[in-house]
Amino acid sequence: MTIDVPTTGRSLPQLQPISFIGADGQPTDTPTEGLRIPSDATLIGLYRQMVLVRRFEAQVTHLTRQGRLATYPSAAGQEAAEVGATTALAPNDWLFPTYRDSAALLTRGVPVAEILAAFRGDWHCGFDPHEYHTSPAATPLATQTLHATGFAMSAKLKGEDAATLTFLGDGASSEGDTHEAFNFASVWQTPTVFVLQNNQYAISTPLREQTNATMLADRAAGYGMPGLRVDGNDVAAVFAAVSAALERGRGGDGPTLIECLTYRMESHTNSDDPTKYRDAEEVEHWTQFDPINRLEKYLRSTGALDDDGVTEIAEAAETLAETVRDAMNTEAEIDPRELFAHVYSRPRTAIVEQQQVLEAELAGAGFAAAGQA
Amino acid sequence: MTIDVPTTGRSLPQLQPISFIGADGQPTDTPTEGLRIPSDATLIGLYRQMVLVRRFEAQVTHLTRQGRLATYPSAAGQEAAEVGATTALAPNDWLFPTYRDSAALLTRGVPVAEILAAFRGDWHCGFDPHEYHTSPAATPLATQTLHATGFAMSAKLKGEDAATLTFLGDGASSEGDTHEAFNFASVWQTPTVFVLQNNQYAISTPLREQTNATMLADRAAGYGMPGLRVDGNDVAAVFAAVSAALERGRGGDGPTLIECLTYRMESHTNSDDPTKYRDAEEVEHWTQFDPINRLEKYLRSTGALDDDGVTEIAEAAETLAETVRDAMNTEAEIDPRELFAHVYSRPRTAIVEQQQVLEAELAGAGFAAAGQA
Amino acid sequence: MSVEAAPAPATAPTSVTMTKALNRALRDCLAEDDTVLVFGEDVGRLGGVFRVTEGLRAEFGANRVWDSPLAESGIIGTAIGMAMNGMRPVVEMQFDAYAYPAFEQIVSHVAKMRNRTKGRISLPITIRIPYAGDIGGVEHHSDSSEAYWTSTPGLTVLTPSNPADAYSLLRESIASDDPVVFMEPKSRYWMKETLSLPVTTAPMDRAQVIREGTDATLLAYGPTVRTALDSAEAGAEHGLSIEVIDLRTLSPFDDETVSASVRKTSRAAIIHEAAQFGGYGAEVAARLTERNFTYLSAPILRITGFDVPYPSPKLEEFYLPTVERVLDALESWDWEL
Amino acid sequence: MSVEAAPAPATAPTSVTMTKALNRALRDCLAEDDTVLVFGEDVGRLGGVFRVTEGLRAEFGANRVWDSPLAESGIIGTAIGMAMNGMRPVVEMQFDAYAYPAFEQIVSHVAKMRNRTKGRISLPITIRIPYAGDIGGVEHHSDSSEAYWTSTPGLTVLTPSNPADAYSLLRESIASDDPVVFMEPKSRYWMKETLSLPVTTAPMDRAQVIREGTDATLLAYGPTVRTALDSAEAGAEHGLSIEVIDLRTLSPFDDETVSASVRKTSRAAIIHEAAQFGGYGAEVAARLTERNFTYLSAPILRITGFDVPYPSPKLEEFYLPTVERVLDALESWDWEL
Ligand SMILES: Cc1ncc(C[n+]2csc(CCOP(=O)(O)OP(=O)(O)O)c2C)c(N)n1
Ligand SMILES: Cc1ncc(C[n+]2csc(CCOP(=O)(O)OP(=O)(O)O)c2C)c(N)n1
Ligand SMILES: [Mg+2]
Ligand SMILES: [Mg+2]
Repeated sequence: MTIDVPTTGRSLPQLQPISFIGADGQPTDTPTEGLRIPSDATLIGLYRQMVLVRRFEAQVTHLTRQGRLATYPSAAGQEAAEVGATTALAPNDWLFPTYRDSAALLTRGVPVAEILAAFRGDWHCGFDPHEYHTSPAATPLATQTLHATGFAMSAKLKGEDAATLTFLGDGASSEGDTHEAFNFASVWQTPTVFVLQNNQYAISTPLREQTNATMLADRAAGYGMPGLRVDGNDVAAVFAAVSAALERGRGGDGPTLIECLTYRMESHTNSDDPTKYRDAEEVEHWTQFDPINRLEKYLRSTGALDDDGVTEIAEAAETLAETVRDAMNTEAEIDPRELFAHVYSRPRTAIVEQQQVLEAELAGAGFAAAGQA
Repeated sequence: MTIDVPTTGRSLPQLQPISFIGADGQPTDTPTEGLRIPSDATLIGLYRQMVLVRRFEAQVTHLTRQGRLATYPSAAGQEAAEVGATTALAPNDWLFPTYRDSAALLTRGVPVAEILAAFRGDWHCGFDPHEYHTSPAATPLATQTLHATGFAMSAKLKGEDAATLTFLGDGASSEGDTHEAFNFASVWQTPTVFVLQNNQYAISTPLREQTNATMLADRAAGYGMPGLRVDGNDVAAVFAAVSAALERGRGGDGPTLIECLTYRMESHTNSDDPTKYRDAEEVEHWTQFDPINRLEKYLRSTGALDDDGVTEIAEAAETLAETVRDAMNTEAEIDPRELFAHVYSRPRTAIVEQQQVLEAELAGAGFAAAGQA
Repeated sequence: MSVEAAPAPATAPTSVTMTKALNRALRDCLAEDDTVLVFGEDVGRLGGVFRVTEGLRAEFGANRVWDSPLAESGIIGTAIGMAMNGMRPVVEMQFDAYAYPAFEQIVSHVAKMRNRTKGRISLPITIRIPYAGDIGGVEHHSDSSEAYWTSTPGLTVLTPSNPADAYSLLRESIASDDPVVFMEPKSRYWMKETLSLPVTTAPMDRAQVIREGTDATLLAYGPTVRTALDSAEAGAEHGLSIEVIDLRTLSPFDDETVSASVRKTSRAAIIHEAAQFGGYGAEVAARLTERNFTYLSAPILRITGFDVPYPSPKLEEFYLPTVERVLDALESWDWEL
Repeated sequence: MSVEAAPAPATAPTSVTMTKALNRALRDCLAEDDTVLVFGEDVGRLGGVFRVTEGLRAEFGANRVWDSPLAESGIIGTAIGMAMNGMRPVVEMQFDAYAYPAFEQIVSHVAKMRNRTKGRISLPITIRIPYAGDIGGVEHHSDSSEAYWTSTPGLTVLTPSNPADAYSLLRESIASDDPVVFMEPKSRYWMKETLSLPVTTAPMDRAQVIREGTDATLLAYGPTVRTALDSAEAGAEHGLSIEVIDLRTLSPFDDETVSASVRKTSRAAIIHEAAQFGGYGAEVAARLTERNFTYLSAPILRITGFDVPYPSPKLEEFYLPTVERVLDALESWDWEL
């Protein structure tokens, strides 16, 4: 039978997650598929950003409990995946984040108040996507994987030197859109990197009820796309794998799926009660794999980091926390008429009329107001 | 890292399609994954049914060109997949076919007029699904894969000794529903067999623009589900593989994906013009892999079939063709009031009123009729 | 499968939230009919993000109540297969914008299977959808999607506004041989009522006059029933006698009850959270006008959300139809008091 | 990317089908603006199952016009990403029931991205959807899905009824910075008109009075415009002077043009193929009544398909609104001729 199908890249990822720095802060001897550990300078930067991000998550979670934000999904525990992947992006690349990825937005340079506008309830997306080359964080699961694929396709068609990176969760991997994105990206050979943060839970649903596969990275083979399983708590491994994948993409070799094994240390959002579905021991168990501790140990062992460095970074984190508090204690000015301002690029008469209804209400001109007077 | 995921069944299917009887009618030496060639008695039955099916498809296509049917998608060339898979079903199993699978319906025992009712435009589904343990043929692509999965799940929950089989195409494999069905079936370990008829085209779109994978069966690994690639024009291989997969399912070992490599010899439907997207040589090329010729050669070589047998079966096929002609030359009685009869199980006042509107129109009681009188 | 006789013990009247009433309805259905299955995202261990399925997995086991993989089309599609095999699946779409991935399965199959098969296959599926806003939800968590379902022939669409109806209508949905889209108003989930369960309220195809009046009729459903009642109360202070109808069932529409009221009062308005253009209120206004034109002394008004996407929490109060907006609308009528 | 100056050469008047007009519009847009991309199922080599994209791949190459994998959510989702990057994708949903798998992408993203980002990201996507029946199509090939799109804020919904509008409106859609659901009436695809292309008809937010009259107004769009005109003709034989309006744009609704007509005639009916309950006609009837109540001498009527799933070919003629059904409806008005 002569059927014309590609026969390249047909293999399953290695079982052992790629890792440079073990949970004990020591170099591992895991095979790393030709990837190289980032320089100490890069690692210091990643360390610093992870510390900032962790402080950020803690501060926002705290403010949310105090009622300053409507809701907040923290990525505490997932700093290596968030920071490692996002830092690998070039400025021209585009990021397609989800609701879980405020840490990535922070890493991308989006100002705190603009990141949190959505969770405080000011506006759906608080920042200018064009300014940060970053899409609004998607809430409908997996939908953004297709946006990232389409964006990358157009970059390829236009000959732009840009790749796209999208985050998705283990839960989102079950959605049809994820499949369609993997397939479109691979058929079109778009420069797209799918960073699947496998944090073991989709709200309360554990991984083993989400998939029967050995690993989610095994999906890649079915699309003729390279797939990697990475220790998602080793920022060195995440950064190296994502950098290489972005490079591959920009070089015209198509998409990559990178599964980052990690763990959601906090509840799903502040309104979740994780005691219903997982026990404290499991969470405790994962503290030993902490991404920041291990990198600190490692960098101290190479001499790249010392007490002063750690202190300086911790102080920067406190400054950031203060910025967060300030930002959340300053109310945003929101004009109710903006309800109508951005729906269409051209004015619609019927919407102008509705705006007038609201303006009359606000002016207290109505029957109700008259009655109350 | 201790993460609780299954580690079974992690391999990619063998590259060479499983096949017992080669295109030349000789036994092959392809590895067959522990499957065994069906008995001559079974093969004769399969041969007979393939001949009937081919005559059926030819007759219906002919009648469609004459305008007796609104549209018709023929599975000519795919008889081995249609017949091999369907024959493997036990009476208690359920079949979930698509628009392309009239041959399967015929094999399942659905009367000709009831199969063709949908294409003649009499009613959406012409047969009683419960009577034939066969779902209405699905037109929205891939949706039926989920129905087959859910049905199998309930059979499992009820402790029924039944499996489900669903057909899908290479095109349909790109839909999100296919992914969700593979995943649900494997997580729930339902007795479901997915028979993917890879006939190289989705209307005009060739396989290489549908997937970048080496083969569609490679998808299975990503779900922790066994996947097989079968010579879809070798009915012995299809029957053996599907029988084993159904057995596996009924035994509690979950779903299987079976990719049948085959070719759509006819146009997509009668309104399609395949010269726009494939050349005559390609079609010609595939005639050498014909499923019926090779089996006839093989059975003659084993002595199981002779001229008399072939003639008898050819005559049965002519009788079937006559049945088809008779059925399509008899107009079905359709009462326009049935428009309203089956939408809900309980009457709705507003629909009763609408029925009265139609009845008045039919009685010629309206203004228009008055005007014409 | 047999139906087990496990009659639900009646409870003494207690204060019951809507979530609790829904939970009890599911429990009683699971106990009485072993073809009832409950599955969806996080409905098992967690008991659902709104706790509507709390405790059910523990009581009935993971073969009756379980967490599915995260895929809404998968949930509805597999429910279809189960229903074809004689089961009565009750599935949850976690928030109503998250029913959209299942749109094709709902519209092309759930709604059409019975008609397609000449009544040979019914699909007794209940699709529970928490909907509407006023809970400070972030984007996609406050949609009112009822118009998509009500404009699809083949679906029955219910929405309770109070705990008693929540219990009774959910039980009726699950017992129904036809598929039901059961829309639960999120902002009323924590509403309490003193009730003894089980309770049977009016049947599911009937609207209910919940306040009598003579000057005008306010029509509402789900989250806006409270708004309508408050508006009637406020209207009374202006000397207006306002009738309030809780529609309860959006499809079919109870023409009889509503038309009778409108003929009596000669004025009506429909209140809903969804945007106005093409919203459910359009059908209500159009059919009431068709059927009662000569009785009307004013057009049927629609007091609704604006024709914009549902806003973020800080702007909700300006978007949602308020008592004020209702009163302003009443004022627009040319009263001859 | 730059806009190439490749002005479309005007042709001498010839007989043009709607498919040809659409094809030419796509061609001219592709030639003039290299950010325009055309992709979808079978739109490349085959030129689409209705031949609307015929020849485009050959002329512009597979980097501008190509066949995508078979997945509608994938098509819309990737079009969103391309539009975010400055492109103007024109995608085809092969039949309208096959837009449903893309429902979430259309409703939750295409419609909302601009508002979500305070206008910073516009999505100039044109979603072409062949729709409606009367072509003897098997199940799912004859749906009229316009109500789903018109009840979604953020979308613009157009539907031409003739070749000239097909050309002009499609060009406007592609040029529009807002996403457009462009609904092509299948049964009119082969309708011919003598035209010289390019042609510019009325702008896309205007309805058009296509026959003047004084006794009543018939509103129609897409496939039912022909029915409305034929009914007006038949009405004339009964001594009725009937005005006919082709709505062209379903969202936004051209209140000005239509209300003016209704105020003049005092009676109106809307004709569409979709089921009545919750159909687009409900919005039309509701808003015309709100705005013109005192001018109406009869309720706005809806002459539509029945509230059942679209039937198979042999029953189409009983389901679809016919001239007869329109005339019966006219008769129901209490004429004082
Ligand atoms: C289409 C859709 N369905 C359901 C939801 C509700 N929901 C929000 S987060 C979530 C779990 C997601 O899990 P995962 O993808 O693993 O990401 P994580 O939250 O763990 O980062 C669910 C079900 C949603 N946002 N979108
Ligand atoms: C959801 C959906 N999208 C589009 C179509 C239109 N359509 C009908 S058949 C077909 C091609 C299907 O190809 P494949 O799955 O390979 O099956 P085959 O026709 O080759 O048997 C398409 C696009 C459809 N029926 N359903
Ligand atoms: Mg997760
Ligand atoms: Mg095919």
